Amino acid sequence: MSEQIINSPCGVKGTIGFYPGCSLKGSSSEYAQSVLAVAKAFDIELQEIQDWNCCGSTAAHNLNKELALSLSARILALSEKQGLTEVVVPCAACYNRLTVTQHELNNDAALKQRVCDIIDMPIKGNLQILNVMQMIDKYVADRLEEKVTTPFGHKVACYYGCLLVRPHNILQFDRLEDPQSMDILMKRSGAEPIEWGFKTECCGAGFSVSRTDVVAKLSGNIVKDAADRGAEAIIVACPMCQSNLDMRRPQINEYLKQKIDIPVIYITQAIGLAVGLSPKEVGLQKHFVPAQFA
Amino acid sequence: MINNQKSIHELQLHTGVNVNRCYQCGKCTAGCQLADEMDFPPSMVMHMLQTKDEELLQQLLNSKTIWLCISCQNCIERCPMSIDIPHIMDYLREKSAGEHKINRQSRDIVAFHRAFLDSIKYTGRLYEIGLVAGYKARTFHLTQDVVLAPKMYAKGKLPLVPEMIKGTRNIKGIFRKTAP
Amino acid sequence: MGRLGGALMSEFEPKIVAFVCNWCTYAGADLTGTSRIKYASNVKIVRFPCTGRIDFMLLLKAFAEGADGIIVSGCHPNDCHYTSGNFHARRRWVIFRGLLNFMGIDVNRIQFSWVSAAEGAKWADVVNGTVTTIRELGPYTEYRKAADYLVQQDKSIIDGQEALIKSVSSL
Amino acid sequence: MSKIGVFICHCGENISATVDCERVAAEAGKMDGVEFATDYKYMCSDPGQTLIKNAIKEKGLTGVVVGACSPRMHEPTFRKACAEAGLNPYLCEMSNLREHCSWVHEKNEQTTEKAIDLVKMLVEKVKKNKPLNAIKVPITKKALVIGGGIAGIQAALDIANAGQQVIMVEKEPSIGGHMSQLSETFPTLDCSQCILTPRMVEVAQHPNITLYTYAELEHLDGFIGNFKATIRLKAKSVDYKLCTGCGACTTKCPNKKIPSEFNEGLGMRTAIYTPFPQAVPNKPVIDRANCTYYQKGKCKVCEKVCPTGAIQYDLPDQFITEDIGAVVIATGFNVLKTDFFPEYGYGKYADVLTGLQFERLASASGPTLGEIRRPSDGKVPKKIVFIACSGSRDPAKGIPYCSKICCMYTAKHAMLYQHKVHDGESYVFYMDIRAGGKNYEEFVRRAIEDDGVNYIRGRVARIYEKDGKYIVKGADTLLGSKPVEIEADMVVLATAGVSNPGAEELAQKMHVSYDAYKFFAEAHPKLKPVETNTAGIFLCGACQAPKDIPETVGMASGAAAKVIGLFSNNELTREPLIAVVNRSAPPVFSTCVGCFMCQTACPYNAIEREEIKGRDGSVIKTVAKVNPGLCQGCGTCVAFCRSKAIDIQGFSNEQMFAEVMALMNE
Ligand SMILES: Cc1cc2nc3c(=O)[nH]c(=O)nc-3n(C[C@H](O)[C@H](O)[C@H](O)COP(=O)(O)OP(=O)(O)OC[C@H]3O[C@@H](n4cnc5c(N)ncnc54)[C@H](O)[C@@H]3O)c2cc1C
Ligand SMILES: Cc1cc2nc3c(=O)[nH]c(=O)nc-3n(C[C@H](O)[C@H](O)[C@H](O)COP(=O)(O)OP(=O)(O)OC[C@H]3O[C@@H](n4cnc5c(N)ncnc54)[C@H](O)[C@@H]3O)c2cc1C
Ligand code: SF4
Ligand code: SF4
Ligand code: SF4
Ligand code: SF4
Ligand code: SF4
Ligand code: SF4
Ligand code: SF4
Ligand code: SF4
Repeated sequence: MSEQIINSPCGVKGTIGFYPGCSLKGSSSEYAQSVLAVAKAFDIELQEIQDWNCCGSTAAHNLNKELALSLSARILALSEKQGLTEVVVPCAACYNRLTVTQHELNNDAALKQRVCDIIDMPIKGNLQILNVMQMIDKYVADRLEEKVTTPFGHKVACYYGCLLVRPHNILQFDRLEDPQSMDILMKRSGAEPIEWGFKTECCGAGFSVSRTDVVAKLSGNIVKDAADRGAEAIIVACPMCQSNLDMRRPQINEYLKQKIDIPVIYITQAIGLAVGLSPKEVGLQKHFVPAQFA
Repeated sequence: MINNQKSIHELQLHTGVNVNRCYQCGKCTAGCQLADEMDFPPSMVMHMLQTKDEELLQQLLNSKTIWLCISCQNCIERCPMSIDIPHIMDYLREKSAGEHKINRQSRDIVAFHRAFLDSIKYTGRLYEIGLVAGYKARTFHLTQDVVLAPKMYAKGKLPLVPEMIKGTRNIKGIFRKTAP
Repeated sequence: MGRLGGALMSEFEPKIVAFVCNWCTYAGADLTGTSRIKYASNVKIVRFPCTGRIDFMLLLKAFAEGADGIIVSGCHPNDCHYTSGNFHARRRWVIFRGLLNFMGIDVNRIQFSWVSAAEGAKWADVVNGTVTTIRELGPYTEYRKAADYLVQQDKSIIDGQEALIKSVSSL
Repeated sequence: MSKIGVFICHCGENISATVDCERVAAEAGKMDGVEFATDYKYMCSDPGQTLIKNAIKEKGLTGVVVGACSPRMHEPTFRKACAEAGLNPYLCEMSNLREHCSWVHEKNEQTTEKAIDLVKMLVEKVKKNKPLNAIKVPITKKALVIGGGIAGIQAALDIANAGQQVIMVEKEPSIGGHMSQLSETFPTLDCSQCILTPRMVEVAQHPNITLYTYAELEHLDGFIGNFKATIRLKAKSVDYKLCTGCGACTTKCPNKKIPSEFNEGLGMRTAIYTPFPQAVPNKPVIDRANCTYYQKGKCKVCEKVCPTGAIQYDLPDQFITEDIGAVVIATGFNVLKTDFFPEYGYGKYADVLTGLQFERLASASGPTLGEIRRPSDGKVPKKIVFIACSGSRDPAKGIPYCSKICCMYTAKHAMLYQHKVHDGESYVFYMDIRAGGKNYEEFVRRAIEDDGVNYIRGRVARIYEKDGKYIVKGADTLLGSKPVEIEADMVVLATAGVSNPGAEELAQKMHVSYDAYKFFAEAHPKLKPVETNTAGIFLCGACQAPKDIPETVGMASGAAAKVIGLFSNNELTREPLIAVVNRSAPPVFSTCVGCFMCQTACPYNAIEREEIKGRDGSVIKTVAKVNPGLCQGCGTCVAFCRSKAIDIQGFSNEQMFAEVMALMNE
């Protein structure tokens, strides 16, 4: 059902914008599905940005800075044009790109002018860009506990990755090295977050295809530490993290010479389950490493 | 040793980073997850730039390092001098690509980025099958991930038809205007 | 303009006053002497306890009286004998420069410098440099501007004082 | 009508070789107000001075200008000569014809012209000079020493041994400071307590020292020689006159789980406590915030067990005031805790310690009696990592400066560890080893060469805990920046030395300056290291910047010498070249408008507020007043005053204007 909403760009009405980004349309559709399902459960209406384009991700960033800025800027401009003041961006990579772009444009008038010329649209630059945690914090958190019907009673390793929390001076995520916001939300959903050492280490991000060996190693270290410390699930808020830790599990296991079957799920899936949504409603069946919670 | 004052000056102009502020503590390297894979770990990159030696700069433009850096920002976040290494890496990558000095062994990475951008250029969004196809065409890694795609498709993770946005002209314009 | 009468620009010998602090530049100029370094004799030094003491009305006074250029020199930043006098002087200079501009006096007629007690040679350079600069600028002829401004200032001080006395005596 | 005498010196040939001295004297003679002018070969010689003295007497001179060398050289000479002839010395000025004229110009007409101008300037100035009298300030010969660490102890003992009275104020229940917490001290490894405790006792017993512990400075008024200090004696809840220090109360107090400050939280203390066994004074105080009786109204166990009835729960804070002649600030420093550094674990790992905590572990009087054991499980660590520069030289998360002592104590720690745990492995991550000091480099070399401490050049990126071990991720920059990972049992951070939390407030109370890091500022970084820029207030030890014991002690003796020097006179004589606010009688006519621009400008806080009252006692206006004890005569206030109400004696507006005008009028 949520699939449909995404596919019809103006299918939802609301004051809060929604930028799914490419991953959520493809390899991470279950993330989109669970975000929308949780939003619905809490009566948050999201409005998809019309005619949005890809933010360019690491590829543009690595090869052509101006292109990277412009692609992201177009999204900001479209949102503004649509009269939005707030946009939820569940993908950590997109969230990072959009926030950093807005920050850079706001701090360099000449650059802003140049980019506006390139995209052929004006930009004010006062959009509130929210990641999923911030959305939940802002619109759900105070109602969360009362809504929890089936507490997510598992030991979880909250994995933040890098794109969500860095650069700190721009993103202002709660605290360096040992962030807490996801842990707090998971605790409120009935889970038991563990202390562990890899909360913000990188998973290998964009190397998923081109340097699978690197991903296997970096993600492997993360998965191993979580599993060693008895976590029953790794909670993520980024499609890249999810696919690296989940889809690359065969390579990871090969690297670790050990079979680890800890599932990797999105925070919105965990919260969705806690507030009574079915595994199917949050797309749990779509993961490669089976995720079943009694 | 060819003195390279000018290039370093240019680097500083573009990135705003004064390489001389780095006091070679090595903390960036210690925290960089890719340091093991790199031919020059980040703190070494900083020192190579500090020498102002043209030859070392060329080595950097030719290095694996710049393509291995994933911009995870760990280094700058921990650097006692707040030196923006990721920004320097961005700059070096762009320069390396611009001067056609991309490291041989790193071409896969670049190929992937290019395939990615192609997809955006024509459809406005990332078309994952297209991406993989493009990547394979560029790298001849024809069999890589053959098992993954059908599984992804089965799980509803791979739309077979690319989604075209309406503003593709606008997007093409962006690509044209930012072409190096 | 009596004092300029007939003087050709080429042989113009500027009159320069140097307002210096006792601890650094005055001592530095002493060292220039002890080291027997020669410099132009157009400059006459007025000794102040600190550059912080230098009231800019005095600089205007010097212009009004016919100086062509002025040097203000004291201790290097952080070396002030009185810890912060030279900072205050700097800060006031910014405001004063605005005033100079406003009055149409070329700010280059005032040279600011730091000369420490050990910089005898530097003092000679500062003097010679200033003499050259002022020579290029030519004689200062608009001294009425400075003079008028001073008269006006004096008047406002006197007015203020009278008003004050009046208000107090009415108590 | 002025009668000025002008005396032109040849200085042998020094002046006369380029300046026509006779002509200068002749021209001076024609100047308005000049009564007498002459030239002479050596003015500063006896006959030269006599010449001046005679002229003063014979011609009834009202002012003297000596055209000779720099006033920085002979102004005192000639002023003294004038005074001997009955002329107020401040009516004598010097014109610098040598350094500023004859030595720097060629022999020609212009040089002589310049000399004439220079003389004229001073003649015009001296006409406006006023007789001034040196300021005499009485001195109270009693010093206040704030802080009872080794700095304060040394300063107090030196002053007291010179026969002067000292009041020492220490905010903790015992004196001793950080040195009392140390185990052994570099570079000789002698036991800290052994060398410190005798001095602590000496302070307590010295007839010239009054010790107030658990006390703080509340207020400081006045100026050099004449301060008034108000001291708050915090309520100890124990009457020290009755208490014998038997310790019955501290053993019986049921409230035993309070982290001990002295042991840096590695041990516990009771609510009524003496900080450590050798404390001076060795009598307890009740920590009211943690005492059951004060918090919940019940307990009083200590009162019951006290054999002398010394416990007094309702003693309030007391205030005393003391007249003081000089102050020595010796409030020391502090070290950062481990919790400011996110990548090293935010203070959540029990076995990641600060250097001071390690000192307590290594100290024979510490919580483990000197055995190195992990606070978490009491095990002896087999692998230990020391991290230098933790927060130092780190503008991003800590402080930009080098803390100076940590290289040395880290070497000491590693050495002590190796001495105590023979099969242990120790690693030091460092950036540079700063061991500048007598026998310091040798000390560090010993740690490396003889004790086998592994020094790795590189900074640690992060620490995380895994299976009871601490994974320390660093890099070896001498091996081409190779990443290094060590599984340590214990990590010791050489955390940055910083100023005391209360330093800023204390500085403001005393009107002394402090630097950007809230360390007290010395008056001159090289030549006045123990003075502050407030006359009569001195400083020593780590309150000025982190420093080790030898340097602290040297500085403390220096500060003491300054105090003793000051106290060696009954009166303080000061140059009268200070600022005054015009207060022409009646004072209401002062042109001061009370804007207090001068107050913001004065670097010495010498400007005070004075209320001018009418006949009926009502305040007519508030004007500025210069405290002659504090004013140093910089004149900054003068330049700031828009209504020309404040002026500086000896460099008054009138004098300076006269000088400038003389120069230009032809
Ligand atoms: C881990 C470590 C190891 C060290 N090892 C060595 C070593 O081996 N050898 C060596 O030479 N040096 C060593 N040092 C340095 C040494 O500790 C200092 O040099 C010394 O303690 C400085 O003495 P101080 O009196 O200036 O300051 P402190 O020792 O800090 O004493 C200051 C005193 O003033 C008191 N005080 C503070 N504020 C006030 C106030 N407002 N009113 C009243 N009293 C106040 C404090 O309570 C304290 O008693 C080490 C330092 C550390 C941190
Ligand atoms: C190259 C260099 C650069 C420096 N730069 C700085 C700097 O920038 N900042 C800084 O703070 N410090 C600096 N210093 C250090 C500084 O010079 C010393 O700290 C300082 O000079 C020490 O002063 P002193 O009086 O102890 O010794 P000295 O300056 O050596 O004076 C000793 C005096 O005693 C006399 N004397 C010796 N033996 C006898 C005797 N038997 N009888 C009578 N008289 C005797 C000598 O002739 C001499 O006049 C520098 C040192 C050097 C070498
Ligand atoms: S962490 Fe910063 S200062 Fe240290 S080596 Fe790296 S870039 Fe240089
Ligand atoms: S941004 Fe690049 S260089 Fe820095 S830590 Fe990450 S991968 Fe390493
Ligand atoms: S008074 Fe000065 S100038 Fe004259 S002889 Fe003495 S030293 Fe020389
Ligand atoms: S009254 Fe307070 S100090 Fe005394 S024994 Fe009880 S808790 Fe301890
Ligand atoms: S029991 Fe009484 S006498 Fe003994 S130490 Fe305690 S207060 Fe002092
Ligand atoms: S003394 Fe050594 S450890 Fe301490 S801050 Fe300086 S260099 Fe670092
Ligand atoms: S002396 Fe001058 S500056 Fe100071 S308060 Fe009075 S009028 Fe203001
Ligand atoms: S002369 Fe200087 S020290 Fe004296 S009151 Fe004025 S500003 Fe303060």
